[in-house]
Amino acid sequence: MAIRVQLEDFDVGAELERLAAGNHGIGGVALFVGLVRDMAGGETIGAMELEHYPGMTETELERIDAEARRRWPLEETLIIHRHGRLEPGERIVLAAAASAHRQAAFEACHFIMDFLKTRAPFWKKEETPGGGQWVDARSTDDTAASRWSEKERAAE
Amino acid sequence: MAIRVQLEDFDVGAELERLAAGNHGIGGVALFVGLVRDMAGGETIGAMELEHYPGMTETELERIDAEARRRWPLEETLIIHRHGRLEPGERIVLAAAASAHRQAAFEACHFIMDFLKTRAPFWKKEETPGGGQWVDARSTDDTAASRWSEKERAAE
Amino acid sequence: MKILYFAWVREKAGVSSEDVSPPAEVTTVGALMDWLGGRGGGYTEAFSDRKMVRVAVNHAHVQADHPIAPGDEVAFFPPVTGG
Amino acid sequence: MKILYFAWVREKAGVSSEDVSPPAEVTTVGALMDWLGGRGGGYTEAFSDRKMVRVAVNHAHVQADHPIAPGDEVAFFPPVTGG
Repeated sequence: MAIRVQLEDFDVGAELERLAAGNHGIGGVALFVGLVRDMAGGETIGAMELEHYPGMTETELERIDAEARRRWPLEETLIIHRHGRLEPGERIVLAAAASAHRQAAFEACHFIMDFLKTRAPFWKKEETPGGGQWVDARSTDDTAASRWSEKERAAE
Repeated sequence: MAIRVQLEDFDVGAELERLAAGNHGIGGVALFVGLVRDMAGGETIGAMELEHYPGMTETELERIDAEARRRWPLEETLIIHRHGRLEPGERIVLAAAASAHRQAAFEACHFIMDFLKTRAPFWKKEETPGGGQWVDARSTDDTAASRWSEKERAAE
Repeated sequence: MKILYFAWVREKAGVSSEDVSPPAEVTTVGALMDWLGGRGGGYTEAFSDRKMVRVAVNHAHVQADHPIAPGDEVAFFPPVTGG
Repeated sequence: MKILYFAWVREKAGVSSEDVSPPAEVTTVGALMDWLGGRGGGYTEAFSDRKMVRVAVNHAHVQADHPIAPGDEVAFFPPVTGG
Protein backbone atom coordinates (compact mmCIF):
# COMPACT_ATOMS: atom_id res chain seq x y z
CA MET A 1 0.00 0.00 0.00
CA ALA A 2 2.74 2.41 -1.03
CA ILE A 3 2.29 5.26 -3.52
CA ARG A 4 5.26 7.14 -4.93
CA VAL A 5 5.42 9.95 -7.50
CA GLN A 6 9.01 10.77 -8.35
CA LEU A 7 11.51 12.08 -10.91
CA GLU A 8 13.98 9.23 -10.35
CA ASP A 9 13.98 5.78 -11.91
CA PHE A 10 13.06 2.75 -9.77
CA ASP A 11 14.51 -0.75 -9.40
CA VAL A 12 11.81 -3.32 -10.12
CA GLY A 13 13.71 -6.22 -8.55
CA ALA A 14 14.38 -4.30 -5.34
CA GLU A 15 10.78 -3.06 -5.14
CA LEU A 16 9.46 -6.61 -5.55
CA GLU A 17 11.86 -7.86 -2.89
CA ARG A 18 10.70 -5.16 -0.44
CA LEU A 19 7.01 -5.75 -1.26
CA ALA A 20 7.14 -9.46 -0.46
CA ALA A 21 9.73 -9.37 2.34
CA GLY A 22 8.66 -11.38 5.36
CA ASN A 23 5.10 -11.95 4.16
CA HIS A 24 4.87 -15.67 3.43
CA GLY A 25 1.14 -15.46 2.89
CA ILE A 26 1.86 -14.09 -0.59
CA GLY A 27 1.50 -16.74 -3.30
CA GLY A 28 1.83 -14.44 -6.30
CA VAL A 29 2.71 -10.92 -7.34
CA ALA A 30 1.43 -9.42 -10.59
CA LEU A 31 3.43 -6.46 -11.86
CA PHE A 32 3.13 -4.03 -14.72
CA VAL A 33 5.98 -1.85 -15.95
CA GLY A 34 5.23 0.90 -18.48
CA LEU A 35 8.04 2.02 -20.78
CA VAL A 36 8.51 4.98 -23.14
CA ARG A 37 8.16 3.90 -26.78
CA ASP A 38 10.11 5.48 -29.63
CA MET A 39 7.13 5.59 -31.99
CA ALA A 40 3.53 6.77 -31.61
CA GLY A 41 0.96 7.17 -34.37
CA GLY A 42 3.67 6.75 -37.01
CA GLU A 43 5.85 9.53 -35.53
CA THR A 44 9.32 9.17 -34.02
CA ILE A 45 9.49 10.17 -30.36
CA GLY A 46 12.77 11.70 -29.19
CA ALA A 47 11.64 12.06 -25.58
CA MET A 48 8.55 12.79 -23.54
CA GLU A 49 7.75 15.28 -20.80
CA LEU A 50 5.38 14.03 -18.11
CA GLU A 51 3.51 16.83 -16.36
CA HIS A 52 1.43 16.07 -13.27
CA TYR A 53 -0.70 17.72 -10.60
CA PRO A 54 1.25 17.43 -7.32
CA GLY A 55 -1.05 16.64 -4.43
CA MET A 56 -3.96 15.42 -6.51
CA THR A 57 -1.80 12.75 -8.16
CA GLU A 58 -1.00 11.11 -4.83
CA THR A 59 -4.62 11.44 -3.65
CA GLU A 60 -5.99 9.89 -6.82
CA LEU A 61 -3.48 7.01 -6.80
CA GLU A 62 -4.40 6.34 -3.16
CA ARG A 63 -8.08 6.21 -4.13
CA ILE A 64 -7.36 3.71 -6.91
CA ASP A 65 -5.20 1.63 -4.57
CA ALA A 66 -7.89 1.66 -1.84
CA GLU A 67 -10.53 0.60 -4.36
CA ALA A 68 -8.34 -2.31 -5.55
CA ARG A 69 -7.86 -3.44 -1.95
CA ARG A 70 -11.59 -3.21 -1.32
CA ARG A 71 -12.36 -5.40 -4.35
CA TRP A 72 -9.66 -8.09 -4.01
CA PRO A 73 -7.99 -9.82 -1.03
CA LEU A 74 -4.54 -8.25 -1.42
CA GLU A 75 -1.55 -8.67 0.86
CA GLU A 76 0.43 -5.75 -0.60
CA THR A 77 0.19 -3.13 -3.35
CA LEU A 78 2.62 -0.63 -4.84
CA ILE A 79 2.27 2.16 -7.38
CA ILE A 80 5.26 4.20 -8.55
CA HIS A 81 4.83 6.82 -11.28
CA ARG A 82 7.57 9.05 -12.61
CA HIS A 83 7.23 12.60 -13.95
CA GLY A 84 9.64 14.89 -15.80
CA ARG A 85 11.58 14.18 -18.99
CA LEU A 86 11.85 10.55 -20.10
CA GLU A 87 13.54 9.01 -23.12
CA PRO A 88 12.51 5.91 -25.12
CA GLY A 89 13.15 2.71 -23.17
CA GLU A 90 12.88 4.44 -19.79
CA ARG A 91 10.48 3.16 -17.14
CA ILE A 92 7.39 5.35 -16.53
CA VAL A 93 5.24 3.41 -14.11
CA LEU A 94 5.22 0.33 -11.89
CA ALA A 95 2.05 -1.20 -10.48
CA ALA A 96 2.23 -4.33 -8.31
CA ALA A 97 -0.39 -6.37 -6.47
CA ALA A 98 0.45 -9.29 -4.16
CA SER A 99 -2.11 -11.84 -3.02
CA ALA A 100 -2.38 -15.40 -1.73
CA HIS A 101 -3.76 -16.37 -5.16
CA ARG A 102 -2.78 -15.35 -8.66
CA GLN A 103 -6.21 -14.41 -10.03
CA ALA A 104 -6.65 -11.65 -7.43
CA ALA A 105 -3.11 -10.40 -8.05
CA PHE A 106 -3.61 -10.30 -11.84
CA GLU A 107 -7.01 -8.65 -11.73
CA ALA A 108 -6.04 -6.03 -9.13
CA CYS A 109 -2.87 -5.06 -11.03
CA HIS A 110 -4.82 -4.76 -14.29
CA PHE A 111 -7.54 -2.74 -12.54
CA ILE A 112 -4.97 -0.34 -11.04
CA MET A 113 -3.42 0.31 -14.46
CA ASP A 114 -6.77 0.77 -16.21
CA PHE A 115 -7.90 3.31 -13.60
CA LEU A 116 -4.55 5.04 -13.38
CA LYS A 117 -4.74 5.60 -17.16
CA THR A 118 -8.11 7.35 -16.95
CA ARG A 119 -7.98 9.06 -13.52
CA ALA A 120 -4.43 9.89 -12.36
CA PRO A 121 -3.59 13.51 -13.36
CA PHE A 122 -0.60 13.00 -15.66
CA TRP A 123 -0.17 14.46 -19.14
CA LYS A 124 2.39 13.39 -21.73
CA LYS A 125 3.96 15.76 -24.21
CA GLU A 126 5.99 14.01 -26.88
CA GLU A 127 8.99 15.53 -28.62
CA THR A 128 8.60 14.69 -32.32
CA PRO A 129 10.50 15.97 -35.40
CA GLY A 130 7.55 18.34 -35.92
CA GLY A 131 7.77 19.77 -32.39
CA GLY A 132 6.20 19.08 -29.00
CA GLN A 133 2.80 17.39 -29.09
CA TRP A 134 0.36 16.66 -26.26
CA VAL A 135 -0.73 13.03 -26.36
CA ASP A 136 -4.46 12.55 -26.97
CA ALA A 137 -6.39 10.42 -24.50
CA ARG A 138 -7.37 7.12 -26.10
CA SER A 139 -10.98 5.97 -26.12
CA THR A 140 -9.72 2.41 -25.65
CA ASP A 141 -8.54 3.49 -22.20
CA ASP A 142 -12.07 4.57 -21.27
CA THR A 143 -13.37 1.25 -22.55
CA ALA A 144 -10.75 -0.63 -20.53
CA ALA A 145 -11.71 1.24 -17.33
CA SER A 146 -15.44 0.87 -17.91
CA ARG A 147 -15.33 -2.91 -18.07
CA TRP A 148 -14.52 -2.98 -14.34
CA SER A 149 -17.71 -1.08 -13.45
CA GLU A 150 -19.70 -3.47 -15.65
CA LYS A 151 -18.25 -6.36 -13.69
CA GLU A 152 -19.36 -4.73 -10.48
CA ARG A 153 -22.88 -4.16 -11.77
CA ALA A 154 -23.11 -7.77 -12.96
CA ALA A 155 -22.12 -8.98 -9.50
CA GLU A 156 -24.84 -7.01 -7.75
CA MET B 1 10.73 -16.08 -26.20
CA ALA B 2 13.01 -17.64 -23.63
CA ILE B 3 12.15 -20.71 -21.54
CA ARG B 4 14.24 -21.76 -18.56
CA VAL B 5 13.76 -24.61 -16.09
CA GLN B 6 16.34 -24.40 -13.33
CA LEU B 7 17.27 -25.15 -9.71
CA GLU B 8 18.66 -21.65 -9.08
CA ASP B 9 16.80 -18.52 -8.11
CA PHE B 10 16.38 -15.72 -10.67
CA ASP B 11 16.70 -11.91 -10.50
CA VAL B 12 13.42 -10.33 -11.62
CA GLY B 13 14.94 -6.86 -12.15
CA ALA B 14 17.80 -8.20 -14.27
CA GLU B 15 15.44 -10.42 -16.30
CA LEU B 16 13.13 -7.47 -17.02
CA GLU B 17 16.13 -5.33 -18.02
CA ARG B 18 17.36 -8.02 -20.43
CA LEU B 19 13.84 -8.61 -21.84
CA ALA B 20 13.30 -4.97 -22.78
CA ALA B 21 16.89 -4.05 -23.66
CA GLY B 22 17.12 -2.16 -26.93
CA ASN B 23 13.51 -2.77 -27.95
CA HIS B 24 11.83 0.64 -27.81
CA GLY B 25 8.67 -0.73 -29.40
CA ILE B 26 7.73 -2.12 -25.99
CA GLY B 27 5.20 0.05 -24.17
CA GLY B 28 4.46 -2.31 -21.31
CA VAL B 29 5.62 -5.49 -19.64
CA ALA B 30 3.28 -7.60 -17.51
CA LEU B 31 5.01 -9.95 -15.08
CA PHE B 32 3.91 -12.59 -12.64
CA VAL B 33 6.09 -13.95 -9.86
CA GLY B 34 4.92 -17.01 -7.94
CA LEU B 35 6.18 -17.47 -4.37
CA VAL B 36 6.12 -20.36 -1.87
CA ARG B 37 3.52 -19.76 0.86
CA ASP B 38 3.94 -20.96 4.44
CA MET B 39 0.34 -22.13 4.77
CA ALA B 40 -1.93 -24.27 2.60
CA GLY B 41 -5.33 -25.64 3.53
CA GLY B 42 -4.76 -24.69 7.16
CA GLU B 43 -1.46 -26.56 7.38
CA THR B 44 1.98 -25.06 8.00
CA ILE B 45 4.43 -25.64 5.16
CA GLY B 46 8.08 -26.02 6.12
CA ALA B 47 9.28 -26.38 2.53
CA MET B 48 8.21 -27.82 -0.79
CA GLU B 49 9.82 -30.18 -3.26
CA LEU B 50 9.07 -29.44 -6.90
CA GLU B 51 9.38 -32.50 -9.13
CA HIS B 52 9.25 -32.11 -12.91
CA TYR B 53 9.54 -34.09 -16.14
CA PRO B 54 12.78 -32.96 -17.81
CA GLY B 55 12.35 -32.63 -21.56
CA MET B 56 8.57 -32.51 -21.53
CA THR B 57 8.58 -29.46 -19.24
CA GLU B 58 10.55 -27.37 -21.72
CA THR B 59 8.48 -28.66 -24.65
CA GLU B 60 5.20 -27.84 -22.91
CA LEU B 61 6.34 -24.36 -21.83
CA GLU B 62 7.43 -23.68 -25.42
CA ARG B 63 3.97 -24.73 -26.64
CA ILE B 64 2.28 -22.37 -24.17
CA ASP B 65 4.65 -19.57 -25.14
CA ALA B 66 4.06 -20.13 -28.87
CA GLU B 67 0.28 -20.12 -28.34
CA ALA B 68 0.49 -16.81 -26.42
CA ARG B 69 2.55 -15.28 -29.24
CA ARG B 70 0.03 -16.53 -31.80
CA ARG B 71 -2.89 -14.93 -29.91
CA TRP B 72 -1.38 -11.56 -28.95
CA PRO B 73 1.05 -9.15 -30.66
CA LEU B 74 4.00 -9.65 -28.30
CA GLU B 75 7.47 -8.16 -28.57
CA GLU B 76 9.06 -10.49 -26.00
CA THR B 77 8.14 -13.31 -23.62
CA LEU B 78 9.95 -15.10 -20.82
CA ILE B 79 9.08 -18.10 -18.64
CA ILE B 80 11.39 -19.26 -15.83
CA HIS B 81 10.29 -22.13 -13.56
CA ARG B 82 12.35 -23.57 -10.75
CA HIS B 83 12.41 -27.17 -9.49
CA GLY B 84 13.93 -28.82 -6.41
CA ARG B 85 13.49 -27.86 -2.77
CA LEU B 86 12.03 -24.41 -2.04
CA GLU B 87 11.23 -22.71 1.26
CA PRO B 88 8.43 -20.23 2.07
CA GLY B 89 9.07 -16.83 0.50
CA GLU B 90 11.22 -18.27 -2.29
CA ARG B 91 10.42 -17.52 -5.94
CA ILE B 92 8.99 -20.45 -7.93
CA VAL B 93 8.08 -19.02 -11.32
CA LEU B 94 8.38 -15.89 -13.45
CA ALA B 95 6.22 -15.23 -16.52
CA ALA B 96 6.64 -12.01 -18.49
CA ALA B 97 5.02 -10.67 -21.65
CA ALA B 98 6.07 -7.44 -23.37
CA SER B 99 3.96 -5.65 -25.96
CA ALA B 100 3.41 -2.23 -27.50
CA HIS B 101 0.16 -2.03 -25.50
CA ARG B 102 -0.71 -3.01 -21.96
CA GLN B 103 -3.86 -5.05 -22.63
CA ALA B 104 -1.95 -7.57 -24.79
CA ALA B 105 0.83 -7.78 -22.20
CA PHE B 106 -1.60 -8.37 -19.32
CA GLU B 107 -3.73 -10.94 -21.13
CA ALA B 108 -0.77 -12.89 -22.51
CA CYS B 109 0.95 -13.06 -19.10
CA HIS B 110 -2.27 -14.22 -17.44
CA PHE B 111 -2.86 -16.78 -20.21
CA ILE B 112 0.68 -18.17 -19.82
CA MET B 113 0.21 -18.64 -16.06
CA ASP B 114 -3.24 -20.23 -16.41
CA PHE B 115 -1.95 -22.74 -18.96
CA LEU B 116 1.30 -23.39 -17.14
CA LYS B 117 -0.77 -24.33 -14.06
CA THR B 118 -2.78 -26.97 -15.91
CA ARG B 119 -0.29 -28.26 -18.53
CA ALA B 120 3.36 -27.90 -17.46
CA PRO B 121 4.53 -31.18 -15.84
CA PHE B 122 5.45 -30.01 -12.33
CA TRP B 123 4.31 -31.58 -9.05
CA LYS B 124 4.57 -30.03 -5.61
CA LYS B 125 5.12 -32.05 -2.46
CA GLU B 126 4.73 -30.01 0.70
CA GLU B 127 6.57 -30.74 3.95
CA THR B 128 3.99 -30.39 6.72
CA PRO B 129 4.16 -31.30 10.43
CA GLY B 130 2.26 -34.48 9.46
CA GLY B 131 4.82 -35.47 6.79
CA GLY B 132 5.22 -34.97 3.06
CA GLN B 133 2.02 -34.37 1.10
CA TRP B 134 1.46 -34.14 -2.65
CA VAL B 135 -0.52 -31.02 -3.53
CA ASP B 136 -3.92 -31.72 -5.10
CA ALA B 137 -4.70 -30.05 -8.43
CA ARG B 138 -7.30 -27.33 -7.95
CA SER B 139 -10.47 -27.31 -10.03
CA THR B 140 -10.28 -23.49 -10.07
CA ASP B 141 -7.13 -23.86 -12.17
CA ASP B 142 -9.05 -25.85 -14.79
CA THR B 143 -11.76 -23.19 -14.75
CA ALA B 144 -9.14 -20.46 -15.18
CA ALA B 145 -7.59 -22.22 -18.16
CA SER B 146 -10.93 -23.03 -19.79
CA ARG B 147 -12.04 -19.42 -19.95
CA TRP B 148 -9.36 -18.78 -22.59
CA SER B 149 -10.81 -21.41 -24.91
CA GLU B 150 -14.27 -19.89 -24.40
CA LYS B 151 -12.86 -16.55 -25.49
CA GLU B 152 -11.44 -18.16 -28.59
CA ARG B 153 -14.74 -19.80 -29.45
CA ALA B 154 -16.63 -16.54 -28.92
CA ALA B 155 -14.27 -14.77 -31.31
CA GLU B 156 -14.82 -17.27 -34.15
CA MET C 1 -10.15 30.79 -4.89
CA LYS C 2 -7.04 29.15 -6.36
CA ILE C 3 -7.17 28.17 -10.04
CA LEU C 4 -4.64 25.75 -11.59
CA TYR C 5 -4.13 24.92 -15.27
CA PHE C 6 -2.30 21.89 -16.67
CA ALA C 7 -0.93 20.65 -20.03
CA TRP C 8 -2.37 22.40 -23.11
CA VAL C 9 -5.04 24.16 -21.04
CA ARG C 10 -2.14 25.78 -19.15
CA GLU C 11 -0.33 26.64 -22.40
CA LYS C 12 -3.45 28.25 -23.90
CA ALA C 13 -4.33 30.15 -20.72
CA GLY C 14 -0.74 31.38 -20.51
CA VAL C 15 -0.56 30.89 -16.73
CA SER C 16 -0.18 27.84 -14.52
CA SER C 17 -2.03 29.25 -11.51
CA GLU C 18 -3.88 32.34 -10.34
CA ASP C 19 -5.96 33.55 -7.42
CA VAL C 20 -9.41 34.80 -8.42
CA SER C 21 -12.50 36.18 -6.71
CA PRO C 22 -15.43 35.45 -9.01
CA PRO C 23 -18.76 37.25 -8.37
CA ALA C 24 -21.19 35.68 -5.93
CA GLU C 25 -23.48 34.30 -8.68
CA VAL C 26 -20.66 31.96 -9.88
CA THR C 27 -21.58 28.94 -7.75
CA THR C 28 -20.75 25.98 -10.00
CA VAL C 29 -17.75 24.71 -11.96
CA GLY C 30 -19.64 25.39 -15.22
CA ALA C 31 -20.34 28.99 -14.27
CA LEU C 32 -16.70 29.42 -13.23
CA MET C 33 -15.55 28.19 -16.65
CA ASP C 34 -17.86 30.74 -18.32
CA TRP C 35 -16.53 33.52 -16.11
CA LEU C 36 -12.83 32.58 -16.48
CA GLY C 37 -13.17 32.09 -20.26
CA GLY C 38 -15.07 35.36 -20.57
CA ARG C 39 -11.95 37.31 -19.69
CA GLY C 40 -10.74 37.04 -23.31
CA GLY C 41 -7.36 36.15 -24.92
CA GLY C 42 -5.74 32.89 -23.86
CA TYR C 43 -8.46 32.25 -21.27
CA THR C 44 -11.15 32.24 -23.94
CA GLU C 45 -9.06 29.88 -26.05
CA ALA C 46 -8.40 27.55 -23.10
CA PHE C 47 -12.15 27.09 -22.52
CA SER C 48 -13.28 27.25 -26.18
CA ASP C 49 -13.78 23.48 -26.50
CA ARG C 50 -15.48 22.76 -23.19
CA LYS C 51 -15.84 19.00 -23.90
CA MET C 52 -12.05 18.69 -23.88
CA VAL C 53 -11.55 20.30 -20.48
CA ARG C 54 -11.68 18.22 -17.29
CA VAL C 55 -12.06 19.67 -13.80
CA ALA C 56 -10.95 18.79 -10.28
CA VAL C 57 -12.11 20.58 -7.12
CA ASN C 58 -9.89 20.08 -4.09
CA HIS C 59 -8.05 17.17 -5.77
CA ALA C 60 -11.19 15.24 -6.80
CA HIS C 61 -12.57 14.82 -10.34
CA VAL C 62 -15.94 16.60 -10.68
CA GLN C 63 -18.54 17.49 -13.32
CA ALA C 64 -19.66 20.97 -14.49
CA ASP C 65 -22.60 21.06 -12.05
CA HIS C 66 -20.33 20.66 -9.03
CA PRO C 67 -20.63 23.55 -6.52
CA ILE C 68 -17.64 25.80 -5.73
CA ALA C 69 -16.82 27.86 -2.66
CA PRO C 70 -14.31 30.70 -2.01
CA GLY C 71 -11.56 28.54 -0.39
CA ASP C 72 -11.57 25.86 -3.10
CA GLU C 73 -8.65 24.79 -5.30
CA VAL C 74 -10.03 24.31 -8.82
CA ALA C 75 -7.92 22.73 -11.58
CA PHE C 76 -8.56 22.60 -15.34
CA PHE C 77 -6.82 20.14 -17.64
CA PRO C 78 -7.22 17.84 -20.67
CA PRO C 79 -8.18 14.17 -20.32
CA VAL C 80 -5.29 12.46 -18.51
CA THR C 81 -2.64 10.45 -20.42
CA GLY C 82 -0.37 8.92 -17.78
CA GLY C 83 0.63 5.31 -17.25
CA MET D 1 9.10 -48.86 -24.79
CA LYS D 2 10.25 -46.51 -22.05
CA ILE D 3 7.84 -45.92 -19.14
CA LEU D 4 8.25 -43.00 -16.71
CA TYR D 5 6.40 -42.36 -13.45
CA PHE D 6 6.16 -39.06 -11.56
CA ALA D 7 5.03 -37.77 -8.16
CA TRP D 8 2.72 -40.12 -6.22
CA VAL D 9 2.28 -42.42 -9.22
CA ARG D 10 6.05 -42.95 -9.06
CA GLU D 11 5.94 -43.51 -5.29
CA LYS D 12 3.14 -46.08 -5.59
CA ALA D 13 4.75 -47.89 -8.54
CA GLY D 14 8.03 -47.97 -6.62
CA VAL D 15 10.12 -47.13 -9.71
CA SER D 16 10.75 -43.92 -11.63
CA SER D 17 11.36 -45.56 -14.99
CA GLU D 18 11.46 -48.93 -16.67
CA ASP D 19 11.78 -50.47 -20.14
CA VAL D 20 8.91 -52.76 -21.07
CA SER D 21 7.82 -54.85 -24.04
CA PRO D 22 4.05 -55.20 -23.83
CA PRO D 23 2.33 -57.87 -26.00
CA ALA D 24 1.32 -56.86 -29.53
CA GLU D 25 -2.38 -56.45 -28.62
CA VAL D 26 -1.50 -53.52 -26.31
CA THR D 27 -1.93 -50.72 -28.87
CA THR D 28 -3.39 -47.85 -26.83
CA VAL D 29 -2.50 -45.91 -23.69
CA GLY D 30 -5.57 -47.38 -21.95
CA ALA D 31 -4.54 -50.95 -22.77
CA LEU D 32 -1.01 -50.19 -21.62
CA MET D 33 -2.35 -48.97 -18.26
CA ASP D 34 -4.33 -52.23 -17.88
CA TRP D 35 -1.26 -54.29 -18.72
CA LEU D 36 1.15 -52.33 -16.48
CA GLY D 37 -1.34 -52.28 -13.57
CA GLY D 38 -2.04 -56.01 -14.06
CA ARG D 39 1.46 -56.85 -12.88
CA GLY D 40 0.35 -56.53 -9.25
CA GLY D 41 1.84 -54.85 -6.14
CA GLY D 42 2.70 -51.18 -6.44
CA TYR D 43 1.84 -51.15 -10.14
CA THR D 44 -1.74 -52.16 -9.39
CA GLU D 45 -1.95 -49.49 -6.74
CA ALA D 46 -0.50 -46.82 -9.04
CA PHE D 47 -3.22 -47.43 -11.60
CA SER D 48 -6.09 -48.23 -9.20
CA ASP D 49 -7.76 -44.81 -9.55
CA ARG D 50 -7.48 -44.35 -13.29
CA LYS D 51 -9.24 -40.95 -13.26
CA MET D 52 -6.36 -39.50 -11.23
CA VAL D 53 -3.63 -40.62 -13.64
CA ARG D 54 -2.59 -38.38 -16.56
CA VAL D 55 -0.54 -39.59 -19.54
CA ALA D 56 2.01 -38.13 -21.93
CA VAL D 57 3.37 -39.89 -25.01
CA ASN D 58 6.63 -38.51 -26.35
CA HIS D 59 6.30 -35.34 -24.23
CA ALA D 60 2.72 -34.51 -25.28
CA HIS D 61 -0.43 -34.82 -23.14
CA VAL D 62 -2.75 -37.54 -24.53
CA GLN D 63 -5.98 -39.37 -23.67
CA ALA D 64 -6.48 -43.11 -22.98
CA ASP D 65 -7.40 -43.87 -26.60
CA HIS D 66 -4.06 -42.55 -27.91
CA PRO D 67 -2.08 -45.20 -29.89
CA ILE D 68 1.33 -46.39 -28.68
CA ALA D 69 4.27 -47.87 -30.57
CA PRO D 70 7.43 -49.75 -29.45
CA GLY D 71 9.82 -46.76 -29.54
CA ASP D 72 7.54 -44.43 -27.54
CA GLU D 73 8.31 -42.74 -24.23
CA VAL D 74 5.15 -42.99 -22.10
CA ALA D 75 4.82 -41.09 -18.82
CA PHE D 76 2.21 -41.47 -16.05
CA PHE D 77 1.58 -38.80 -13.42
CA PRO D 78 -1.07 -37.01 -11.34
CA PRO D 79 -2.70 -33.75 -12.51
CA VAL D 80 0.06 -31.13 -12.58
CA THR D 81 0.49 -28.61 -9.74
CA GLY D 82 3.27 -26.26 -10.85
CA GLY D 83 3.30 -22.48 -11.07
